[in-house]
Amino acid sequence: MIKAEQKPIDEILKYLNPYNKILLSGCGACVTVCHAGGEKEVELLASGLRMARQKIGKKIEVLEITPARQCEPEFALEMSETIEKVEAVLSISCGVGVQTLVRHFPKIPIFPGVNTSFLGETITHGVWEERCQACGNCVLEKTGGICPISRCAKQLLNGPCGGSSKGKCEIKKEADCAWQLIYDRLKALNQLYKMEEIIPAKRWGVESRDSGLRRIIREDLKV
Amino acid sequence: MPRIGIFIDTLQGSIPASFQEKISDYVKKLPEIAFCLEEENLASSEALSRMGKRLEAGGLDGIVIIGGSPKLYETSFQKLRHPLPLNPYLFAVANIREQALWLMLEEEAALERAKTIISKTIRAVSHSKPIETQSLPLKPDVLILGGGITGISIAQELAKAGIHVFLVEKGTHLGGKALELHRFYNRPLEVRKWMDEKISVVKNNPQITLLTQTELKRLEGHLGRFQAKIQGPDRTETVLAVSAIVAATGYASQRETKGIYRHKRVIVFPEMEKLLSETKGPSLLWDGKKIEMVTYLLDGVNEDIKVDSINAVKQALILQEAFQCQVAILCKDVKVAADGMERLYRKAREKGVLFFKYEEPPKLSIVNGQIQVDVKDTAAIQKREQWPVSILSDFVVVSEAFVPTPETESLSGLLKIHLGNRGFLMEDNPQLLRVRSNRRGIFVAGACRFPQEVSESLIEARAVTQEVTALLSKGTYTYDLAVAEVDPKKCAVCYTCPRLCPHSAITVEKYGEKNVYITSGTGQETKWGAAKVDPASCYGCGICVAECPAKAITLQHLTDAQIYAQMGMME
Amino acid sequence: MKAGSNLEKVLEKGLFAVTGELGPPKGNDVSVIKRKVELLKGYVDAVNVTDNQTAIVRMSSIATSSLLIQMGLEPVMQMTTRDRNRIAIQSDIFGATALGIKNMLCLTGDHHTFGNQVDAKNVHDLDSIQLIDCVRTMRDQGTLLGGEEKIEGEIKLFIGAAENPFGDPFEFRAIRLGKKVAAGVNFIQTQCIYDMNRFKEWMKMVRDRGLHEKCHILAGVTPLKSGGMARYMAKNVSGIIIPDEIIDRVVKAKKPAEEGIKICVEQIQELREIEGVHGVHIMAIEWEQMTSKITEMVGLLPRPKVE
Amino acid sequence: MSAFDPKIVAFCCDQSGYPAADMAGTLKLKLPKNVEIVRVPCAGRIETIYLLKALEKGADGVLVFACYEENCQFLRGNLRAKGRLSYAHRMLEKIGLEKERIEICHLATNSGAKWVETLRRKSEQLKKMGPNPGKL
Repeated sequence: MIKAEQKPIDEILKYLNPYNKILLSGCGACVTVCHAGGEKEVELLASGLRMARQKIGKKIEVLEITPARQCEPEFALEMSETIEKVEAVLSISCGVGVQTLVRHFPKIPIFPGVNTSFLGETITHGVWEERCQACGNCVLEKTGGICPISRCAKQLLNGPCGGSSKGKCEIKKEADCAWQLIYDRLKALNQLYKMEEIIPAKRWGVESRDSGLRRIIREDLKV
Repeated sequence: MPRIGIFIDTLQGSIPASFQEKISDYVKKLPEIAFCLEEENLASSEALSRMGKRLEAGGLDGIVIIGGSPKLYETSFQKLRHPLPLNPYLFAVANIREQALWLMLEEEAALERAKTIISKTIRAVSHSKPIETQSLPLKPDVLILGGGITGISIAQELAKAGIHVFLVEKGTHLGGKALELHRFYNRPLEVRKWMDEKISVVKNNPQITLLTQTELKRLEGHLGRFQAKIQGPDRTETVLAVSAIVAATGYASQRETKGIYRHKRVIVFPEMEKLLSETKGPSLLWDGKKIEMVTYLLDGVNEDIKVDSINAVKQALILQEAFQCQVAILCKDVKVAADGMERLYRKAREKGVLFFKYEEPPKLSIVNGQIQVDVKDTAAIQKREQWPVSILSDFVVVSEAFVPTPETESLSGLLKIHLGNRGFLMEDNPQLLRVRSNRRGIFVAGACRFPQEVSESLIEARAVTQEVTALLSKGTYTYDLAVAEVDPKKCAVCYTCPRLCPHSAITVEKYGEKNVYITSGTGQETKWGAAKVDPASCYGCGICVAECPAKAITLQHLTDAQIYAQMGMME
Repeated sequence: MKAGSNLEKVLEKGLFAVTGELGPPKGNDVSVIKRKVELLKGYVDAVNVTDNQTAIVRMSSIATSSLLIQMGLEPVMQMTTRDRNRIAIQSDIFGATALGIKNMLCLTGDHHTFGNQVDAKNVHDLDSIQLIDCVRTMRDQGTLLGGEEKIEGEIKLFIGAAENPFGDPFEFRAIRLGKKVAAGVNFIQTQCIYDMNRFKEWMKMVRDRGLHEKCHILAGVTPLKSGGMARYMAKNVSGIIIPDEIIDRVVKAKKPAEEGIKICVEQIQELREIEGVHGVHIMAIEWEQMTSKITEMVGLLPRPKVE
Repeated sequence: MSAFDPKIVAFCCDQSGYPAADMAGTLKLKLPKNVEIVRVPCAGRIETIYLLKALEKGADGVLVFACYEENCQFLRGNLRAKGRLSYAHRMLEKIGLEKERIEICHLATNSGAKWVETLRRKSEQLKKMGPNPGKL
């Protein structure tokens, strides 16, 4: 799922400076799971903002809300009554949720409170790691189910670079070399032949993330 | 406006009458107050019956006791076991003695402080809800994992108490590590005979279902409703429904195999036991030659475990007495903290067993086909000086490292119980609850917890037997719902709480019948995956409540509102 | 002949080739290049011109290579996929060949976070193997990558690549070379070799796959300047293995630099004996003056004039 | 004008801090006047928001009395509390409040003197620091 990290509160305070009444909105989905923007974080950030502004003698009123999922229009619209009461919204959902609000509330400034970091998995409690860059053209079949686009610093498609040493990446020494993992796994699955084939240049520009705004349109589902 | 009854307890005069009067005056003016009564010793049974009578009249939302520490009342109420006609969670204590009267220099300050405490307590109790008690039927069925001496003994004892036992052993036969022993250090019997008897009792007891070549594959449920899936010899799987589980899976040993440790004259304890059991004659022969000098080298590994010390002294006595060998025992410390060991140690010294204490590890070398042991003895002489000794030995007996069995880690995962630092299964509290695991209904005993000697395992087996019998004898387990509860609608299924629960009381479940989540508008039932706290397994610590990122968990007897009231920060 | 470069001719004749390395200046000071060219000219068959190596910004490899040609020293233009997408790569190849560059080394490149522009957005549109395939397509098919668009003119390049027998997983390293050969590589320069046993083991795997007959392998060497450098490289540079005895030799030597040169010479002599090694690539980084000394000591001088 | 008397919220774990408070009473040790005692079953129950809310709603300082590390009845409740404190500290630093306003003290049931001493010291420290400028 989406992993995010809260922005430093001093950065948030800077752009909230002109406002005296805001809505702080969390999200009950991904950012709750990674402890960045659930109801708990909403409470904490709200309290911090109030104290910070009290300290500089510029009180701020912070309303709190946490819809189940901020990226669905219905959930966003449910918030409209509350949003109309405030001068600005601080959203600690992912960048998607922020933009859902932006789309539906053209007159109210919406600010992000988290940095949307990556699509990743939980390694242990409190440790998350990137697993997918949503390139739109999955190569996992060729690479033993381990993604070199998200896990190799050079996004190599044809095996490790010369910096792979004892299973680790030379760029981030604490990280496993993705291609060592791929090699080990394909070897265990008796599919090393997959690493002998040359994977041709990836089509980044046509159906991938460098093609401009990507959309999925399902004619069968459209209403 | 809630109606609150007040009892002021003067605690046999430790709250002075003048102070108490001022308190009474203050309390009586408060709008919520239904009545205010004074007692000299509220924890006495007479006072409690008076309280009971007063409460029977009903019409109250809560009671505040103004007096000493709540701990005082909690223990004495429990001791008196006085059934009161009001839910115990509607009581709150305003501790004005320890927290106001005794902690303040001036009476005026103490009075002000007492008033604050009382008003906070009244607020807190107004937020209290009655909490129900539930009970859970407990069938007398227990699963024991491990057919070593600990498991066998527990099975035998539980069967005697009328409890049915599934005794699951992964190997083909019962007995475990104890079968490596020839003699006990503290009883005259031969281990084999003694064990055979015990094993045959277990095999023939109709209360014991013996399952060898069987392993635990999966465990679901909690105390009283464990569902243990086991796999038998021909990969057949069965689900056993049991009320409690005992892990008694023992330990493993690892032999050092590098360098001189490969030499045939360097042996380990079980090999010496075997040699002693197989030799009849007046002298110990090996390769056709008489064994005259045996050196024991202890504390190279297992430094804080006493098993090797016990066995070394035991074997040394046999070697000296029955086979006229000279024995030397090299150690960092002689460990005699076992029943009868002090006596045995003294006897060994009297019989001429030599003891050397070392700090630097002794050196082993091969001299004329024998093993020479060089040690700097630190025991006999003055501090800081070391006395070099060389012992040319026919045998050097060394320790094996005691380690968790290879399955220990996966077992801890299956049972959801903790592993200690060294990878052995961990008890809940080493001082008090040695055989309880962190999960209610799961016990750990014997060497899977810590490598130990047979006699110690037997003591732990007895302790487990008592615990399990006490738990199951009533046929039910009664508990308050003063526990954490998840609101499935708010739960984001992030797995924070199951990961952090110290008692593994939380699982992610599909809510079906109860706690049904209705999708708005459709009226259809949706099975909602959410975390669920098993109330019989929850200890009410509140860790999950504090960590939940969705604020989906409530601690029934200590809600946010009650905490804010205590903080004096309710709006 | 693929491109008719001097390096290609030397190798095709079966002579033991020598290549050197030249790092362009961190600016536009041509005198730096001139000085380095003087140190190398006549002692090597061609010289690699690095492409912003270790992601430190330097004069472009194409421009430097072009200057080298003017100064009479044959360049091997290095090109990384770190900073260019396939549009820039192919455009640069047009330009480079137009300027008379005949050798090209296809690399992925050191990660940009090692360099002096750590906040850069890296490209990695292609990896080194895909780059080889791209150049080969341009040269042999006369089309752009994708195989449809015809190129005006002819691309003549002797295609090289790097390989590191000391990276992991070791067993994959020969397979990876095989992929480069399949993609169309003509010569290979290896990472610097100190662990001779591991290199020989790798060469055996290479020969077992017959790869030494499909491309020329130039063994990489770097003389050690000091004990500190040896220790630093062994500890901190991933993909370089320096055995303890070599570190010891340099550390204990009275004149470490001389000992370093001596070791390097011994290594080249040993490498020459290995079947399938067709040349040596001397990477005397910021120590270019040693290239002549080393080649002389090994007896690789004078360099042949091949027509 | 009365002198500034800092208000402290003292969270007390039922396994250590609360019995220590009782012990302090029994020993008749003298406590600063303005201390609110909150009894919790385990330091693990103390949510980060309680630490912040205490300051926001009027306290000048917060003390968490927890069991010694490795001595938690619930295995790691005290460690969770420590983690939450570090979160609160980070936030206070970023908003320009002194992180010393929130502190954890590890003690045992019999540490009555330590309990009082810690509160006295905190009270003195807060007097020097002045009132919490973040309280509403």
